[in-house]
Amino acid sequence: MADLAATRLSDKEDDFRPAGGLQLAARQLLRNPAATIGFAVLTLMVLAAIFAPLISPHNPIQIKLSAKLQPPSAVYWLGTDHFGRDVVSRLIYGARVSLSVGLLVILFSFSLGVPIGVLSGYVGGRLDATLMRLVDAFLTFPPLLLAVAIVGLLGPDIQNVMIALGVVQAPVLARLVRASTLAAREETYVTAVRALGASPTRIIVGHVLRNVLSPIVVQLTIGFSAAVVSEASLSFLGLGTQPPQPSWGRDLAEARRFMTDAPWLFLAPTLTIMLAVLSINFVGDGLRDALDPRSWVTRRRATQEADD
Amino acid sequence: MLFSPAIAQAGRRDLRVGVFGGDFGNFAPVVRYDIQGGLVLYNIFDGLIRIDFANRRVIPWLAEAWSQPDPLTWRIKIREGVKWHRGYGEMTAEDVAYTWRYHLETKSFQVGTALFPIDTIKTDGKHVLEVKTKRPFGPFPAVTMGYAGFILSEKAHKEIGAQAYSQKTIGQGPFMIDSVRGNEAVLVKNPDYWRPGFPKLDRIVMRAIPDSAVRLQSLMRGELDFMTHPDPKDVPEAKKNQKYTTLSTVGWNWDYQQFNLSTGGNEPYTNKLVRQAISYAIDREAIVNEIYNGQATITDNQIPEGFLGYRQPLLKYPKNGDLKKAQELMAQAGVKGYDVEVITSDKDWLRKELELVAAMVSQIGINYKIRNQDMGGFNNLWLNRRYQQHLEDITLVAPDPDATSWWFLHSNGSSSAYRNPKMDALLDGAREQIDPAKREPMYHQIVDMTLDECPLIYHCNVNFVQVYDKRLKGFVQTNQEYGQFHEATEWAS
Amino acid sequence: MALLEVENLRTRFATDRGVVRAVDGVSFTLEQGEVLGLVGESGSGKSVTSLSLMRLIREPPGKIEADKLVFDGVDLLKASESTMSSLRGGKMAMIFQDPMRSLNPVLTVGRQLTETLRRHLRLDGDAARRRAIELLEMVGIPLAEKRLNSYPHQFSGGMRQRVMIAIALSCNPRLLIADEATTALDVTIQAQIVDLVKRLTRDLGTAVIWISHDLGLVAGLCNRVNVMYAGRIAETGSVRDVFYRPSHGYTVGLIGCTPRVDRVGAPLTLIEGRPPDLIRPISLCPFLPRCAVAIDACNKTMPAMNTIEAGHAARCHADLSVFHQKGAA
Amino acid sequence: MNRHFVKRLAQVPLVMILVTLTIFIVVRSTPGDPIQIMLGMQTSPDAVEALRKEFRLDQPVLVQYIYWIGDLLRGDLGRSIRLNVPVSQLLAERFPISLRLASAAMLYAIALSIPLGIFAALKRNSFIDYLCTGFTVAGFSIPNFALAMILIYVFSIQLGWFPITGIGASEAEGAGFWPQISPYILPAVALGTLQTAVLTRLLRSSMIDVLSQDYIRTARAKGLANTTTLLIHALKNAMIPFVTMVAIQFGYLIGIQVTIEYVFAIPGMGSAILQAVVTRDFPVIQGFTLIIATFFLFANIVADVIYGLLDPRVRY
Amino acid sequence: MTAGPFIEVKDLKVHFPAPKNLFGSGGAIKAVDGVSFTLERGRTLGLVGESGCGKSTTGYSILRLIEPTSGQILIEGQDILQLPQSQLRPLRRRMQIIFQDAGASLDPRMPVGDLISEALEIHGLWPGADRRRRVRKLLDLVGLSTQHAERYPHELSGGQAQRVAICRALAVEPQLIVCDEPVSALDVSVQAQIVNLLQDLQKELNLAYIFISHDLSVVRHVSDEIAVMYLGRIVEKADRKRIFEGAAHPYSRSLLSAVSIPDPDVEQRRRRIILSGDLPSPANPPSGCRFRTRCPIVEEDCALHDPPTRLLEPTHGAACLHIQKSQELLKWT
Repeated sequence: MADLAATRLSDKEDDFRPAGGLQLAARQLLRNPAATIGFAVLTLMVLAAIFAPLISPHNPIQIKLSAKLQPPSAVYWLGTDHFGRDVVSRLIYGARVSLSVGLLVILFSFSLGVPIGVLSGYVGGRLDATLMRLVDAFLTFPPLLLAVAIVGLLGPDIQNVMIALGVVQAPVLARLVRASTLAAREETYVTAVRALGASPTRIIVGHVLRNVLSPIVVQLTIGFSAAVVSEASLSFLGLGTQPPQPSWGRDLAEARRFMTDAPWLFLAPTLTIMLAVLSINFVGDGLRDALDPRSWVTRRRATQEADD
Repeated sequence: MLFSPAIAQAGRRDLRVGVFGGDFGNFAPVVRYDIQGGLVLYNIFDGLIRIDFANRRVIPWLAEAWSQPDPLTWRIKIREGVKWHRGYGEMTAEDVAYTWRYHLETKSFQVGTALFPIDTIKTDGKHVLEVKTKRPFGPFPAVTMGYAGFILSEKAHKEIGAQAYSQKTIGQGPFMIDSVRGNEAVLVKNPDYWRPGFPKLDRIVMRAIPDSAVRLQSLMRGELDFMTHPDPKDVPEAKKNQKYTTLSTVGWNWDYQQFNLSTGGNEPYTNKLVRQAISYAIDREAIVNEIYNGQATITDNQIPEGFLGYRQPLLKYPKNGDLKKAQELMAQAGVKGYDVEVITSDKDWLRKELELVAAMVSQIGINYKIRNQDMGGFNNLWLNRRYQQHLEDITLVAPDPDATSWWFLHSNGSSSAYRNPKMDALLDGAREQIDPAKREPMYHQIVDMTLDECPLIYHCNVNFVQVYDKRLKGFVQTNQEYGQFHEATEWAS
Repeated sequence: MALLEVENLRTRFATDRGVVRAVDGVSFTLEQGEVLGLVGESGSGKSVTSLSLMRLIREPPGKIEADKLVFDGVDLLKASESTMSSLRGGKMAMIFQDPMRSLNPVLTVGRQLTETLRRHLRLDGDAARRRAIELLEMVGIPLAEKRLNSYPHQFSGGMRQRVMIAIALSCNPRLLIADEATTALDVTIQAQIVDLVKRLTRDLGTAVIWISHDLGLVAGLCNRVNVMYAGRIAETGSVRDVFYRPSHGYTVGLIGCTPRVDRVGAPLTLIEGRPPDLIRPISLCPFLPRCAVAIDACNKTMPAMNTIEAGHAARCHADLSVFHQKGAA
Repeated sequence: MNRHFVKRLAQVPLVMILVTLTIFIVVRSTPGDPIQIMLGMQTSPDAVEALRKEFRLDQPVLVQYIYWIGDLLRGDLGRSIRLNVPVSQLLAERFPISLRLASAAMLYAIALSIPLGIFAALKRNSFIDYLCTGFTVAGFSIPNFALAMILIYVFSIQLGWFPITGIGASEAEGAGFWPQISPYILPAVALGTLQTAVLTRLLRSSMIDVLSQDYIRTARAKGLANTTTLLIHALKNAMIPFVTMVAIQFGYLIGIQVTIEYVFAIPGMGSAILQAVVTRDFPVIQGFTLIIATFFLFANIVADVIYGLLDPRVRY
Repeated sequence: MTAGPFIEVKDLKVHFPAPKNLFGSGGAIKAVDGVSFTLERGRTLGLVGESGCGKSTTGYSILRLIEPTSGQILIEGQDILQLPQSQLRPLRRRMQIIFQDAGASLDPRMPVGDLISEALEIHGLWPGADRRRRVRKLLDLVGLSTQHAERYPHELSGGQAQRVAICRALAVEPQLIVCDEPVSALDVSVQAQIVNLLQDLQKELNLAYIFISHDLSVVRHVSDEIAVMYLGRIVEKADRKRIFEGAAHPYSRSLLSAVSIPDPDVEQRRRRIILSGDLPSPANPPSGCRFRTRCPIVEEDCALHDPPTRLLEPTHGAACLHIQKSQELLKWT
């Protein structure tokens, strides 16, 4: 008969508060090189956007016709535009627009898409059917044209651009969250918690939402990059951000005329947008793996065998 | 290569024209048309009068002659032997009466601009028309016969129906509409055109290409023979290119700022000293060089060269502005600096001009908050006078100073945001004065008052530029954006 | 000459946590028509051994070495990929554990049968179809002709395993490897399949390597048994040697903790702890930390494979005759 | 399978009503009156009034919606306020062009993503894998009009291989194969690059998943030659999600051509809607957006049908 | 022993609506079609049968994790089927469940310590500081140490994961635990450890178990009384000694004959009863006796009426018309 009061219980009363899930996810994320680089680039861009006044070499709005269309030089690292404004400074300030467009689109589609997705996924039945038909209706709407229509009709200032892009991304997220919630609801651990007598809210918030996070994060990164690129397209069509606020999209749109005579003007915003989208995608991929608990390693891993 | 220009030159009788914009709107002259529509209209219709651009005179065309038995009556002799396209018979005075009555009944866009003075229209036989005006109207030939100069064929209009007429338009000009699809309009030679020997070409294909750089590149690659509105920065390079002719003529248009003075509010710019200060702060030459790369001419008033009442481009404000004077005026007005919202439409060269102007006026403390609207949004705010200031450009068709002032300065002018009884009296008086010698000083007074009051500040007249294959001969350029007549264009043998 | 000779087979996998020695020196021979049982718990290396024989291990990250690996006169180590692929499904065949996932869901059963026949026996068209129908009837699938065009998801678990067997035996293989072939099936269906395999392999004279964690199954089916632990053979012998005269601590433990439906009430003797991590090198008997019958020698040296009696050997220092039963139960 | 298909079809009318409602609300909640905008500067108030009545703009919004739906059911999409031309005629001119461009772009995407996806999956986590995925992600991140500009500069101006404009030109009608096809190539590449990224990533992950399946191991255990195993067994499974995604992406393609149409002067659906939005030409906005939404909806349903056809588990 | 059984199940039925295909009504899948039994505290009832026989569904529906169609579930006399969810939740403390795939029954994103304290939190047990001490006690009870508390489910072996699941169940101090194939996915050695742990816990905490498995050897080892199920019905129920020697129902005997015995001589000399064919579809079970389509001793009358349970002894019943013939003919030892 196995002796019940086995003496293997270690005496030291150490606190067994383990590293939280997010800490482990972060540790895992940093192990993925592409994601780390992406993360670094993004933080750099965010810092540049926040501290733009401090770090930008020149005033981005100041028109200096004498310095018009100068190639990259010591003074102007990436040259100047058709009004003699420094390209680097405009990219730094431009980050404010493009990144905030991306960020607000994420917030907007998250706050709209996730509740609808979770609700219709978990509750199901008629509510699910009606919500999904509404989502279908918006999903069938051609994304860029919906954005063009909203911006064109409500006026081209920033928040309208964001509303437009947010509205376009929300149904995609809602669809995805609903699918993940449906899958999560069938998981054994949800049945187990129900058996323990947990209330539906505890189940949704405590278990379903946390395990639905990973697909949401990936879709948000895709949404972010789509927003940055869409802002550029809208500016190209003349519906984007308002002068004098520099934005990557508008600078790219205005630089296309000089593609042959001042290529740096065209390449700088293009490469910046690509860099931003690439890094957000690598971070997204990295997060998808990092948020998967199977990749978490608590610090005690090495000693695992010892105490068996 | 797709359309290589190497097709045998001598015999070529077709022309491929690249225009800006997205598509070709409607071609019925009784329904408002945009610029691309106008380019087609001016080649499928002959007007009652035509403008002799060389010495800025109105010359009789389908209206062979006209007389004014008394200040209120005009008798117009319609040219005989002019046939409508596609066998719709000969053009008669009845057609002109029908057209103008149609305009008046449907209250079309031309009523406000050209037909407002008309009281009664009567035909006197097949080819004479007698029009009575409510009040004497001097610029009748230029404005009424100019703006509303395109006449419908009554028979065709009734048979085809007003709607279909927009696309299957029947004119009597050198070319006929063959087909309109997507961004392309195809015109073919009108076999029974009343002027023998014209047109020299059998077929014109017009294609709307929105991006100016792409339009020029298409020309250079041989996909087009003729293109308009190149990007100003590419014009010097085009001029140097041996294979192409580049024409750049001063256009009857201008870029201008307008203040909304109709609200009766007390914004700082309601003080005319502030407006004058702004005009002094503007470096018009910088605008011409930076925005139009030299393809424009400076001006500070509304009467272009060759118009009745024209004196010289810069009457009061120096070409590079006068910052000191501007700062003095601001001090005089007791205005240190203020914010104002300035709207403009979606033309990207105008948006850049506004950014430049905003930089200039910031030197006297005025902060222009720019709002770029799309065309629909802009018109909505502009026509309903829901704006503080705006920057826009305007193109004019009739070579008469009335058309350049009345609408903008008269208290019930459709685009005016200015109320000044003295100005109204001057404008109406000049309009009704028949004798050009007496009208000229009246317009000098109007211009001087505009320069002083500054309800509008004029920047420049933008040139119309066309680039086309050097082997094309006979194309006559005009100061009008629509005025691209191709009846004389032909491939040199 | 034995059908299959395996000497010191070692299969390792490079993982980010280190090199996993899944099979760490396995030697055995298999005669024609013999049924060999490979018994052991998960991680014992029994499946990896069979996959190594068929060279179905992806190299890298896997790596197969051996002093001798000869099947029917062919040196499997040096054989080219084309030779191996003509062997697989031809002279050597294999059936796997999960019938639900071992058949391609988008190809008809007939197609998956005839493609094997075409590959190895150059049968095609009608000849292949007819043979396929015969095979399905052989494994006891009713209305074989009609079922030829059905898809795997239209068959029950048992039926699908029968199809797998038909495919495996289609080219009359010299060796059939069954890797936990009935674990996923219900008991009554399992009995049917075991009975079928026993009958067919006896009729065709096919040698069988039956891999399973179920001692009862091996007891009923095999003539010889290799008990595997931590990638090595702990004990080998005839099925009666191993069951009635277990001579390795692990074998004793295993038999002790397996419940028997015909004996009730006797408490199960426990084996504490968990199988070892195959990454760290082992200097002593891998079962030592969990062994209830260890003696001093076990803490000193690595036990060699010593023979208990002809054909029966165990890699254990202890004398476990106390557990030996007198003759049959 | 048919039960599932019928259920999907049954949803269509409901979704369509919601779509028309959304379009209508978005369009009609606009500042700016199309008539006034169209008539422009020299309009007299009663001229505006006359035209408003003709286009029923003077009536309450709901009534206008019901009229629109009524006309819709009779197949009358209304008339463009600006062009004075029936919307259906505009559609007849522009939809085929957008469709051809979408198909060209999708062909390019498929032709590129199949080899890339399979190759990246086979050589997983190797240098080639990173190369393929890197290329596709780059395609994903560059705004398509910037790519278009670069393509024009390199392939039309410098190398002169392809024309810049020319889609929809009547000249090209009877001028043989190349003049008809060549104007589609650069726009298709510019438009299709995003789809290539999406499809390559999808095919790579579904190939990796299929290659790890037990039935692939069984195929190899049956001694099938590597190529046949790979192609027949693996691809047939991996293609199911791929083909479904192709259908869905094709639905999207129509809606995102605006910028490409602008650069290459293509008289497609996108530029017509943009033009209509800018001039508040409601009938055109409503008509075109409805058609694009319907096209997208049916692309989704076709995707379901294809899924059913390819995967026997759904069919039987 | 309290008076009367802890749980009494009367004529429990669980029917799922079959997917209606286009052409006809689908009828209902009768997963559980009239199951009755009683169970006292401290005793174990074994539910054994092949996949599709409804044993797991029975287990789930007793805890109303799947809502039964009809029948009664009396917990100390109170029928919990009538209770609304809100009133049922506090009652859930008294009946718990552990699953076959223990790893999947633990939220992957929560460390073991939290998983256990969550159970206490739900019912407000051991609030404040002594909750951590209680968790440590529970971990010890199932043979785990505080080091395990910090690990995430994917870092646990199968055996360890099942121990955590048991620990979580014990946290709410249940009286009954439904064990749904608790050891089927484990290796034999680990299986034995868990089986012993369950038996020790039963003795110490006077727990009632409903032990569900397809493995007759394990069920017989663990259970006091065994019920053999086939296609949603209990075909035979007896104590574990009787079920072996005196199995009456032909299906029970076939099942026993199919189970392998780890003893070469015994196993090789045994006579097998090999059932033909596959399990019929639960959507429309065969008329009369459900087993008749696969029964080796089927007679005409088997198709006519559904055999009632005949009691051979007070605690041994079997639902077959020809028990005599079954016991004589179907030899399996």
